[in-house]
Amino acid sequence: MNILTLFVLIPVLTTLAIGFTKNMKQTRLVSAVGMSIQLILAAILVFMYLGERNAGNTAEMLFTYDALWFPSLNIHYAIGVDGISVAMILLTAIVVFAGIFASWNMDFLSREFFISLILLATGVFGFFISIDLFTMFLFYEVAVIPMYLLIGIWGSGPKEYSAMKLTLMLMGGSALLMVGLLGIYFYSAPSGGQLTWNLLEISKITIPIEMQRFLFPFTFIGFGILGALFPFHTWSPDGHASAPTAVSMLHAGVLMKLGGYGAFRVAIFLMPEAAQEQAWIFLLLTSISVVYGAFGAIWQKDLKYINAYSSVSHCGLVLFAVLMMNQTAFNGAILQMISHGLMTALFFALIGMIYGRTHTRMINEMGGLMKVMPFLGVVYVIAGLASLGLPGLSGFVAEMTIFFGAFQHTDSFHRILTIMAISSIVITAVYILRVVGILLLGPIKDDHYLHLEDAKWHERLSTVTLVIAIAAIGIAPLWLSDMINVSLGPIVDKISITGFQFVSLF
Amino acid sequence: MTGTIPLQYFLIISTLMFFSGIFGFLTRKNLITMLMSIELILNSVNINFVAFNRYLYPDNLHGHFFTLIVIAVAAAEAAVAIAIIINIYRNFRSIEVDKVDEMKF
Amino acid sequence: MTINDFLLMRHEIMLVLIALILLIVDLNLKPTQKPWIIPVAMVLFIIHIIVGFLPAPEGTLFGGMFRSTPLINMMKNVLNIGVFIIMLQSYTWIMKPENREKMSEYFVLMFSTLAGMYFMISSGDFLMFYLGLETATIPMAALAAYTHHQTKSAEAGVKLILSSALSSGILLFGLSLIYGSTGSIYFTDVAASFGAAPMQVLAFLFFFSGMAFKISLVPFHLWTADVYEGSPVNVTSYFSVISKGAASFILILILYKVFFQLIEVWQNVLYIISVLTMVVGNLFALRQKNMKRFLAFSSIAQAGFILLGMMAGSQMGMTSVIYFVLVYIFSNLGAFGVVSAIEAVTGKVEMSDYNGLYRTNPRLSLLMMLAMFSLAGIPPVAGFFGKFFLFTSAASAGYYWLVFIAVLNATVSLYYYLMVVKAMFINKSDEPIAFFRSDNMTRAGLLLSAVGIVVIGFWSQVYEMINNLSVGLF
Amino acid sequence: MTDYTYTLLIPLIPLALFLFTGLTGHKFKPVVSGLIGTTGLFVVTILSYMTAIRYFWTDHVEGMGYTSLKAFETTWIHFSDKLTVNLGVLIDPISVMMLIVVSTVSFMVHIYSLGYMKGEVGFARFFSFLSLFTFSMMGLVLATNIFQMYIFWELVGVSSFLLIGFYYTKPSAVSASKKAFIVTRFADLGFLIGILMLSFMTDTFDFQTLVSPTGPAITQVGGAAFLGLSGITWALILVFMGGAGKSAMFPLHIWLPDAMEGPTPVSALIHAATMVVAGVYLVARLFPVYSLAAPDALHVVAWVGGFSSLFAAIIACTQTDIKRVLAYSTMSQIGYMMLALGVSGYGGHDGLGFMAGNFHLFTHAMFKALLFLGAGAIIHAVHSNDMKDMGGLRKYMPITHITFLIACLTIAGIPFLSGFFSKDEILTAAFHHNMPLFIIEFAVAGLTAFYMFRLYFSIFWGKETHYHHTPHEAPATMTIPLLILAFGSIFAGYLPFHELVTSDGMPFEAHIEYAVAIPSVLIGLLGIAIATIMYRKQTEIPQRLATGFGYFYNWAYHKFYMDEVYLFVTKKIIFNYISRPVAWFDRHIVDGFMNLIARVIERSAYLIKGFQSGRIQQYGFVFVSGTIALVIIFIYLW
Repeated sequence: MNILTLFVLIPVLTTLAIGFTKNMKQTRLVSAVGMSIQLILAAILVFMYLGERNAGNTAEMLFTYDALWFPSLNIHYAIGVDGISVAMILLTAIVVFAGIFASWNMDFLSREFFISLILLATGVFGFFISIDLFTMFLFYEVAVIPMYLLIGIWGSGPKEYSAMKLTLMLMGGSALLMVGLLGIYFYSAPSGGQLTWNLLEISKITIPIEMQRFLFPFTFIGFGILGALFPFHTWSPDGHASAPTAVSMLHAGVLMKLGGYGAFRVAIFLMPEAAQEQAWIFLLLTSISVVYGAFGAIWQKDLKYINAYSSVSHCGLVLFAVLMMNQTAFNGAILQMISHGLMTALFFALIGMIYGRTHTRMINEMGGLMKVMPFLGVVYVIAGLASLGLPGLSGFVAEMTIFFGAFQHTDSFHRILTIMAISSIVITAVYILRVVGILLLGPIKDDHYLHLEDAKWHERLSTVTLVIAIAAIGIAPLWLSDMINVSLGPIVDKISITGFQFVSLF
Repeated sequence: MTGTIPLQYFLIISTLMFFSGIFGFLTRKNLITMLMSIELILNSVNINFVAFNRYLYPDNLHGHFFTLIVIAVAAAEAAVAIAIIINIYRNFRSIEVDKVDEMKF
Repeated sequence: MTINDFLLMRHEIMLVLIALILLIVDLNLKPTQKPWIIPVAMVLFIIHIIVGFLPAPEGTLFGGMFRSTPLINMMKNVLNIGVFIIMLQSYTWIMKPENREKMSEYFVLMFSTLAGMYFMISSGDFLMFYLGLETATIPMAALAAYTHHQTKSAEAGVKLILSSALSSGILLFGLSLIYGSTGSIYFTDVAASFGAAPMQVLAFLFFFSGMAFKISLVPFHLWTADVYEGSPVNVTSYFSVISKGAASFILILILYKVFFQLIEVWQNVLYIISVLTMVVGNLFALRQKNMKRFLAFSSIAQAGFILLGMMAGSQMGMTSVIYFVLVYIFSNLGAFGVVSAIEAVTGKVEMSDYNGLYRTNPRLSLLMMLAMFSLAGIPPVAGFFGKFFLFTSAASAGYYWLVFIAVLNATVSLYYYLMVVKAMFINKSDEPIAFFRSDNMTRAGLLLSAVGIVVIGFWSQVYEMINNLSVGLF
Repeated sequence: MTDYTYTLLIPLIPLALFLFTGLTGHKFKPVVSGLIGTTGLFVVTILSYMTAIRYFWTDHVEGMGYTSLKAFETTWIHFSDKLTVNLGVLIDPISVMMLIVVSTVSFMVHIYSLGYMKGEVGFARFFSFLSLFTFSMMGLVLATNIFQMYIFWELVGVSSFLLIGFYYTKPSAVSASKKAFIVTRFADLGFLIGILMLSFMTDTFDFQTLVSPTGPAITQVGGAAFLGLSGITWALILVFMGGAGKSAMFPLHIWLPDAMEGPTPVSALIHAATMVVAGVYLVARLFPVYSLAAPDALHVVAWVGGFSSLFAAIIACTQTDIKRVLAYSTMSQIGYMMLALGVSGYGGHDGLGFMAGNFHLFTHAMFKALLFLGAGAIIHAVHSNDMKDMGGLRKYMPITHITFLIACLTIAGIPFLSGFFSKDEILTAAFHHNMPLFIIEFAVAGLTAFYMFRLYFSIFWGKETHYHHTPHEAPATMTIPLLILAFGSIFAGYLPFHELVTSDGMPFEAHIEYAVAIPSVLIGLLGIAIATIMYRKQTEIPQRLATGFGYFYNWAYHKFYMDEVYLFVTKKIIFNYISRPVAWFDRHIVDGFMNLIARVIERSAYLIKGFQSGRIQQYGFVFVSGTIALVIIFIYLW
């Protein structure tokens, strides 16, 4: 039994097990157990992976397993991981684990809730392990659809509207994606021979350039919509605002990462020439969304909206780095995905916990919470510092790597955009401190906040897990970035052998 | 006597019948009349078949067979149609086609 | 006739026999014993299905008027399964007192239309094709008007019979021109001597619009919604699944076998028509409040997707179309099954009646959700695979923009499918449909379709089998 | 060369203290964590002094220059195959000097806080933050490469943020901390970009490589010229921007006065002695690069420093909040240091300014910490920051009085006190290299003496305010540090800096130039005299002067309206004119477009519903016209 298959199998089995549970207690117990196993498994996978690498295994993908599924279309169930996907899997496992505990008291239709939550996770895990474009796409949509029910049933506010909007926009994205993938498939063997969906095999050939010009935008935007690419990001604020805690955590934490990962793994990796030609368009868009999201966040009143916009900004940074197309920037992009996944999940968890106590998310209705709930307050500050890029926390490492990667382009076009992106860290500081100042510090706004109690054990567990992860990456990033770097090697080679130069405006 | 009347005449006639049948189907208000215009269409087809067969492909009889079948089927169709129309009359107390628009949009 | 001949046209013979037997049995039954018809019909039909799966030889009868190949045989098997599910699902409805005494007619009519379709599918020349077509259509009108005391049903009947008469008239005119231009009505001869002369294009277009009427493609679809709404639910599901499926089978067969010279033309025709069909079907479906009407329009939109597969003009296209129809049968029957079960018990067909259904009838709602997702093409249920392969074959012919339009339409369709899910799972209701247990027959039918929806997608052997059979075409 | 690895403990002990008291502080009695912290700092101080003595004397071979050495280094992350970030410990004259400064002051402040913060809520939190700060500052000081410096630079910033906002229920404190963080953050933006450019041009972060006269930064002055300045110059100017932010140079100084919202020990530690001089330290670190590769950047440093010192001194004369006066005087003194570096040359006696700057940094740390702690004691006694509420305190709190006086004399540059020596060196350097700046500084010397004694007199002499409860001398925990620091500020000046801390590590001869020293002393005395006249007794002169200067006085009193300018930029421009439109645009245009699509689809669905009229003949008509349309398209149009 291939270890990677377990990553899909365990969640599925968990959902089945949940189907037989009687009440909320059993349900949450079962799902907690299942996801803890998943987390342990992810940790094991990391060690196995590093072990293999240290043993000198230089294959591009490890633990590969390949089963022919639809022979006539050459569709395989092909799985395998490299450092990047291992990192993403670890991230997912952590966030899901934290999410389960964050929604510990979900008493309304709890069985259905946990089932759909874990289904979503299944899709994400499957997406990260698969190296066959078809299965990748399949898992991608599996991950997207449960969102509708999760938001629509357990959400708050204009939940039907947000859920529908989110689902339709993401499905519109997958519409673009499908065209892109089909195109890639039918040009996966330009010199005759068997067409294939397999990432690695396609990466060995070069898709005809005029085809790339046509397909790249489809693929990139298709993934970009999930990655909150300006101007296709508007599903994210509403969706996050209406979603229940755990769902926002998973969605911003891992689901949006599917976009960045796919854009990198499929769009850039398979169509580097077109990417290099068209990069400047998308660079403009992404650098806009970096600054724009940050500025948008300054004005918001609703905690979730603030965080949603900051997600737009940070995910914009991911795509921005991906488009810079050099090893450092790629590394930064991956690190940024991970760090943003962790800290935004932490944010949403905290927001959910605060909301559960104060029953409002409007920052101007709250104040001085630090005094009544010090634990949550402190953790919130830590999350804030992480997201404004404080050294010692994950955000800093990622952003710095991205900036150093982006700065390697000497033409003024890239320089200007890079400096734009860098300047976002100040704006980030502004809105983070604004929130911290209004929400946590200062005198207590409302007297009946005085008898609110601090975090419960499960809330502490869920948040502390994330905090530890964030700090671990922030303090000792070397192992992670090296793990990613090694896997980036072949990708960068594939991209750099193409003799194109960046098309720049200046 | 073949050749005295060229094929085109038949075709013109049949085409005229065909379109007048369609015209009738689209304009007449009485269900029975509409059925009759359908018959008109079918007969134009029959003329086509027979004429083609007789003039162009005298050595086989596909056209004739087809015509016979069409006539038979037309009869069956008419039977069922009229039965349904009677049923309509029972339900609507009229066989005006415009009355029959309970379900729309 | 030899056993081989029987094997060649076993479906048709069996069906005709079953119909006759049922009539005879019906004659000798007192009104109180009428329900005996059902087991008889069931048993006979099961036998029929089993026989259908016997090894299928390839050959022709009646001097090429009738032909059968493993592929065709398999199409018929697919349809058989669908019909069987429908029979199961219609149990509650048919047992209603007002339908009891004429329940045999229901089966007889259904079987005779089915026989007609089978003749149509395995027709080797246009005469047999036309015969099959009419044999399929005329009883169908009777089925539509089955509950003749209801005005809606009567209206449905008259609308169907008249417009189908018109369409077959036009189709016939096309046939006559084909005959005039080629001198033969045998598919093989026609295919051999058929070019792209204006008259032949004209003939083809007339013929095509006749067929488009059957598959209810825009703008030849207008009868669909009314007939679907007016007819009894199970008849509606029969229309929307079986007759549509059969019609698409025969259309793709004829397009590939007879009009292959015209491929340039009909690919473009299909391009236009499919875009129209998807868009208009979706736009109409958006507004519908009545479940039957809603499903009618959704099935119109689905027909638009089927065309994408046909356009490939290759083995892949053939495979994807058959596979999609199979998937579509299960998905749509799942949906119709739920609708008919609910209508038979409570008589409610409005979408608003489904509010809060999940609280009272979780199983039904889950099946409905599966069916909706499958129709919308959401993984991991079968619909996703069906749609994906259709798009794949369309893309294989280079129609990337068409695929794009299609997927966008799929997104729009997702909207209204989700509206149903929303009604059942999210909306609150003051008086939701009370909990009820339908009888075992219906439940078996629902179960079958549910299994189909879930399994067929992952079970790649199905697709591969179809694919291997479609080889025979070229 | 012997082993200095143990210096790793100097930053690590405070880190351990921070984690320990931070996580478990609330478990046991507050004072415990205070004592733990103080003892920990004691150890650190011992280590620092040991290091200094070993480095400067025991391990030092006579006649040789002081070389920099890496006591420890480890890889933190690889940015690319060329750029690697290390964390390590760098030992060289300035870092050792800073070790002394930081550990001493920090230790003093710890002791002092034991008394000052007694009974405050969050006593443990306070000490853990102090340890955090000490850790970050040590890391900054000992950084082996510029990126490590940036890392700890940020950490220092955040710990200052935490300490300023220590009274987090007080809105003014919160906003002050926010302001401090954001302004410095903005400056750090420049720093970061500077680092990016520098590392891009030189492919290294490492200080030793950067500053070595044969290093890439200096030999190949890379980077395309932009606006007439070379790339390296721009890089260094941007780096200096970061330094200016931390060191509160004009125009990035506005956070410093507000930062006085923090507890007074914090002001003494962070905003007087250690963190604020980080900018000076940064420039000193990169000094060879500045002076050899980018003299233009060095001029910028000099002028910014000079102007800030004047600007601050003028404002200081008008403030009435004693901590703010001290804050501005800090700013002015740092201006001195910057200027000293700015006018310095590289190597030998040219490097006088470099030496003087560091020297002044050292002495200033002593007496300014002393002043702040003294002010703390006074506030502790009077419960007010405003000198209007004070007067005649000398008889109530003698020790404070004496130490404060010493400090004032020191800063006024009275001979034989430490301030005299360092300031004199600076003036000499300026005198030799840049006459206009010398004149400015000369004036500032007078101003300094004036406002310091204005402060002194209006606190300890002047009118006899009667206090509702008689103020009393501070407890021993607070007075002992005062005495120690007073000792430091008297005798620190006798250290042979010109032998220890020089631009190229080589000792050189420095002697007092009377041509500079005497006038500066005189103007200092003059300033004192004026202050004595005006403030020793209650007089009308200040009032009349204020009205006499009129507008100018008001401007100075309102700090030349800098805060208002900043407020305008942030509140008005960013919030109202950028952020709000962006939010609106996002909701109404971008999102509106998405909703528009949906609405269009829905509308069209209603528009076309007429086709389904329910009438058979209309259906037939559509059917036939459809067929005909196809025929037309494919027979005639194709």
